[in-house]
Amino acid sequence: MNILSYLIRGLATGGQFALVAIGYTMVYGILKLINFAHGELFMVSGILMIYIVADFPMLPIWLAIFLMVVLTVFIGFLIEKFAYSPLRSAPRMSVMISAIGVSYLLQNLVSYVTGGLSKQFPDIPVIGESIRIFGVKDKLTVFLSPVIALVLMVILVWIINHTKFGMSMRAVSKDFETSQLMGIKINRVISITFAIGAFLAATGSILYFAKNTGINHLSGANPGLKAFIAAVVGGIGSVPGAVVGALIIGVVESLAKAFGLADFSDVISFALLIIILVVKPTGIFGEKTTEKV
Amino acid sequence: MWNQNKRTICNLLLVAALILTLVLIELLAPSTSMWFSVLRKVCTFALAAVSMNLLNGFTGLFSLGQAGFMLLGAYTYAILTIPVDMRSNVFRNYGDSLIRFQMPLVPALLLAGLIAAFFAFLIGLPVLRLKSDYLAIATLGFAEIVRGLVQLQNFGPVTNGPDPINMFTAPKNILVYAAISGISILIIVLIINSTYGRAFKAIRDDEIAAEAMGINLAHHKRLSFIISSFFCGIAGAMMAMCNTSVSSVSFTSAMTYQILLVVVIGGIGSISGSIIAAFIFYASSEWWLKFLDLETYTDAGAKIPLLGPGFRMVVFSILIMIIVLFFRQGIMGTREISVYDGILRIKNLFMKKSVKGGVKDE
Amino acid sequence: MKKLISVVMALAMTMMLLAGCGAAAAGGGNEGLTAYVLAEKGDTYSLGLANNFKTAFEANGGTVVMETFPTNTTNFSDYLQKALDNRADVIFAPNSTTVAANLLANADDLGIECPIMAGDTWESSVILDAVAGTDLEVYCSTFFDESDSSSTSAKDFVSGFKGWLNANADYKEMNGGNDIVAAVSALGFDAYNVAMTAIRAAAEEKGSGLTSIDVANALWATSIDDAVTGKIQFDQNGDAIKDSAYIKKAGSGAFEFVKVQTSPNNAAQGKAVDYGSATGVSLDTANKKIVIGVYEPTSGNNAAGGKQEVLGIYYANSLDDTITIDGEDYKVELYVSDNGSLEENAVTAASNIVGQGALVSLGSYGSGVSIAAAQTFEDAGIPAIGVSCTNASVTEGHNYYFRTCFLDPFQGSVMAQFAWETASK
Amino acid sequence: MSKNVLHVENLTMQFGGVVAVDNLTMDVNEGEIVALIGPNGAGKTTAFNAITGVYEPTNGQVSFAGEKIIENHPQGKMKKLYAGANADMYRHILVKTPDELTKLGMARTFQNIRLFKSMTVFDNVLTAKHLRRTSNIFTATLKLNRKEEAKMRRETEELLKLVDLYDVKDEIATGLPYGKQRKLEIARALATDPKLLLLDEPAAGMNPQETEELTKFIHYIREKFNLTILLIEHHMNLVMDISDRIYVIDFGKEIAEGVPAEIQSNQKVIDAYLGVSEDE
Repeated sequence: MNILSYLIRGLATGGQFALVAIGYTMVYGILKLINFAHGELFMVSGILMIYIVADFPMLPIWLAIFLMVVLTVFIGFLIEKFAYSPLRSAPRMSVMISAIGVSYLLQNLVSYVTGGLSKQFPDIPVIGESIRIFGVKDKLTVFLSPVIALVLMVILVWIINHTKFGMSMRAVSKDFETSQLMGIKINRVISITFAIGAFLAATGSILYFAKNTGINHLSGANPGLKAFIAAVVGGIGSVPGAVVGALIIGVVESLAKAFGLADFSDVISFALLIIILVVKPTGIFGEKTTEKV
Repeated sequence: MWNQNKRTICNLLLVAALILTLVLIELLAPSTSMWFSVLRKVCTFALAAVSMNLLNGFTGLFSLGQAGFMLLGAYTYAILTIPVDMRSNVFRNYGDSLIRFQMPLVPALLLAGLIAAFFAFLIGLPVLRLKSDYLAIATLGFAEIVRGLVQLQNFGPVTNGPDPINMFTAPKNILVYAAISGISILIIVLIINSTYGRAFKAIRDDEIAAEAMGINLAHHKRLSFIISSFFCGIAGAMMAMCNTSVSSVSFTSAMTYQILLVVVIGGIGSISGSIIAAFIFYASSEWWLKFLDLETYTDAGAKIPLLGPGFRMVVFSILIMIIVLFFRQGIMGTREISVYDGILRIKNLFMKKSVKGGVKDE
Repeated sequence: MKKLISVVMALAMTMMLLAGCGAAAAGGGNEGLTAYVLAEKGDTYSLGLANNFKTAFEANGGTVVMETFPTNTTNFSDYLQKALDNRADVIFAPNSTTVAANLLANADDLGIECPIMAGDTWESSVILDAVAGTDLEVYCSTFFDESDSSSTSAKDFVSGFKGWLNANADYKEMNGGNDIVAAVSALGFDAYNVAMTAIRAAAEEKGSGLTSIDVANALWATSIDDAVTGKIQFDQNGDAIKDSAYIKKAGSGAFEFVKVQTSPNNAAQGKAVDYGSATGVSLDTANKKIVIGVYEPTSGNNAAGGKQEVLGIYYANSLDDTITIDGEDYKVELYVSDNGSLEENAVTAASNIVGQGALVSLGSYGSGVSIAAAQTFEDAGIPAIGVSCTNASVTEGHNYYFRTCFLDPFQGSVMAQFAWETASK
Repeated sequence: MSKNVLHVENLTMQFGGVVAVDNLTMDVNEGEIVALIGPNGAGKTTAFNAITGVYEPTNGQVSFAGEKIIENHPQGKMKKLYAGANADMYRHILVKTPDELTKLGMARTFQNIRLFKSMTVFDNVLTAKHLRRTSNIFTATLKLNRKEEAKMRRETEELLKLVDLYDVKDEIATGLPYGKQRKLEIARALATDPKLLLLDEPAAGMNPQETEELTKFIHYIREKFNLTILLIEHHMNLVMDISDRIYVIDFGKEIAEGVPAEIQSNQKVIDAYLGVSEDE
């Protein structure tokens, strides 16, 4: 058995999920909202890419990618504006329900537009090339994904810890009202957070769909769920946590399949989730909070 | 006190009117009418929504495990009520069924609820310590695990593996569904109005204060979770009945979200709201809006734009978003339907003499 | 943190242990051919066909490694790696086209060289798109071959259907944007004609007093020799008596016919069952119309196949939409009810057809939804003609369900036989 | 000397490296009104929460009416970090949850009012009667506990009449004016039949007139219900008026104890409060 190939592919899946997981974790960190629509955004960005390339065949691929990323960020921004920001003062459950509604809407919309057919993601140069490393043959994206995820994580952590914007982000996540009093434009901070999340989802979708090229309206459900589990396992609210969690989930799932537990692969990640929640509810990197009485 | 009695009488009249309507539909509607399948589904999901409401709306525990408990109930019921001579046929891929007897409907229903409640008891111990979102995730995970396990071929002789189960007892009469659902909902209402119901609401309103008032959080949360799961299991059994076949693939998180949306549309914390919403939700999505899925041509032969497969769900999800965003309270908020108050309001509105008898307030 | 580490350790240990068992099990019997079978968890069609294939392949003396994946899986590399690890000579993956789109892309990445085979669902433009530009060797079994020149009805159908598709942009779009004739379209076409024949036969006998029960009775006696997909006659289960499957290979832009794989089927035409006192649906003499229900997934996972089936039915309806009963013309109208590829929608979707007063229902693509709707049609006394639902449970025990295609046990053994032959070369 | 109701011994509460309550020892005897005062951030509320089971204290012991209710000693990471005294004095770990303490007869109110916000005034109080129930979920659902339910309702009505809230009994609790909400919170605590009532800043946010009324009210309920009362308060007037004894803490440590007159003249207390402006 070639354990290495499972390990590499597990890390790759983990890396791709990590980019989605960061989106979950950042939105949760700032709004305490599980953005159920994030997986769907991931899927929509893949679908967008297909339509852009199909409808504007004269566009060079890098421009198509750029256009897709911009559109995805814009959609992420719109979702926040229309579905979440009106509910800023509403109970958390309402916002979560709104998120479920958005994901329902996106899925149905894509299903209507594509007619429920699986569409093929266009060939992406470079990362779509097939290579062989350590005897493992696969697309370059597989080997690159974990690296890209780690690099983006480092950049993001730096932004959060060392820039003015990062500081206001941390402030908003700690206390809405106080940061507003301190002159932070919280709506802007939240919008930018969503934009970053959408950007990462778009990046992740290129890496992911360059390999798993068939996309239909349900393609976001599984990566979304897994990325979300990853975010919780890593400690929701923590960016490095999301990445570590995603890598763990990716590797565990791959190894499970390697060891003949394929029939249980869906059960395993959820079991891991529940074990983590019970043992350490705030995840590996999560902070413990005490309620003020 | 007198007002209270009047209210009760009015509400009883409303229930009687509802029952009468159902009886009339059952007797008079042509057998091919959509009323039957829609009302069966409405009864089922009204109970599912009310049981979710007990947990989410009245106890403030955000659980998303409904699909899992419904699956347990549906499978328990279906497996237990297949006639003995049909068993080898249904379980043909796995030799034969391990269970060699058939249960009557009512005990099977109760057992469906009990199995779901038992699992709720088991996972309630660790999971209910978790706070809001984490609880939601953990229960969601539980539901997925249950589905993942039931689908395994290894359990074939018991669960029929991934293959659907059919041939079990599935009554057609909508009054049966109304009775099961009605009695269950009545019990839930009685619980909510009892001293335990007040304790649940206290936990929802303020956990810390509730604990300081001597309410044992762990005990009461678990109680609510178990009760809710019990009725969820029964709703699952009803779903098996109205679908005449059970397949584990139906019990996805999408189903939980659907139930949640019903609760939200009806109003979180309103029993009558959940029931009305279940009716509107399923009647429109499966019946009234069905025409949106059909490619329709005008008499002149021109195609009406947009209509086509999948369009119904788009319209439907937009409607849901509108409700979630602009009518956050849902249809009923936390209020309950009261015919008496309705009459009073109408009276005040027109300042005329009250109209006697069946004014419906919906 | 310590607890966490111990949990992870425990998990790892369990896996190691299980891996040990797995490796030991895989070690034995590497003599003959090995097939890797991959089915979707919880999918009746996929698992049923996979199991049938497994049984037949093992009966030949081969080794089968079978695994399942959860619904909505999009990355199949790890599963395919398993096939490589086991040195599979053939991969059998009877899944939906949605799965295939990714599975084939992943197979190409891993450099899979052995043939990949599947059942009837894979005869779709989705597969052609996925195979385009790769070296993959992909086969599927199907009900019909458009280049089959031996039968005139098939030839007429193919040219007629292509012309019809090309004349209508909407329909072409529904077909996946091309004019490839899918086998399910041909089956849909046949199913419609079977229904029409049965209604005419019932009308002959009962005149305007005919009910859907009479149609059901007539179906048992129906025999069409020159149907597009070959002779159609129902056996005692209500299944069309089929003895051959067409094997095709996905080439560039089209499916290439490989061979006809036959397996004797000695079933005799069934006798009408006793429908007792069921009343069924009567003919709509007031509006002078006959409704035929079309119970198909036009959305959801199986939408692609569902729509192609609907197209075949539409086309048949465009050629023949009037039945004369007692000297009066009745217009045949189709009522399409979308089951969304979901079992839980089956009953209401079928009830919608019942509510429209249909005399007979066609469909569905997908076995799970067909099984789930069987009881509803039975209760209403409406015969249903399954078009391409191949799972045995669809007709078994359901006296109102018929079907025009072959069954999974047949298809599974045919494919196992073909796989054996191909891999032995 | 009258019977001891609450005995707090060497109570220490440490968060990370911060010692919020440091080796606090205090006694409350039957029938007394005892106040716990101190400047802002002195650790009063933390002590309160440790006594009522909301927080697990790091070290120390608490007994209620002679029964030990809380005992703890530093464990795990805290073993190294612990900065308080008497680390080796206690061996057992016993932390009763707030609901168990309420059952024993300790009831409390909160600094920031915590009423059941969706419930009426009547239901707020009625809910507090839940803990003395004898019914179980089945008898309660099937209304077999009718007698008990009637009794609970009757007692609630009586209590509401006593505290002068009967006329607003059907209003939503959070719709009441502030002073009445305070009163309702106390009434709700009384509904649990406590021996010891713990009031966390009952006069916070009240004007002098309301404070005076509150003083009367506390006296009144003490007589009426035979209560022992422990309270935290900022309002010096109220504290001096009402208390039999006062404990003063600063930076978590007890700095003085005595009758109001002694405290008023205690130099340490004056120092502790000096420099702390009135409006803070």
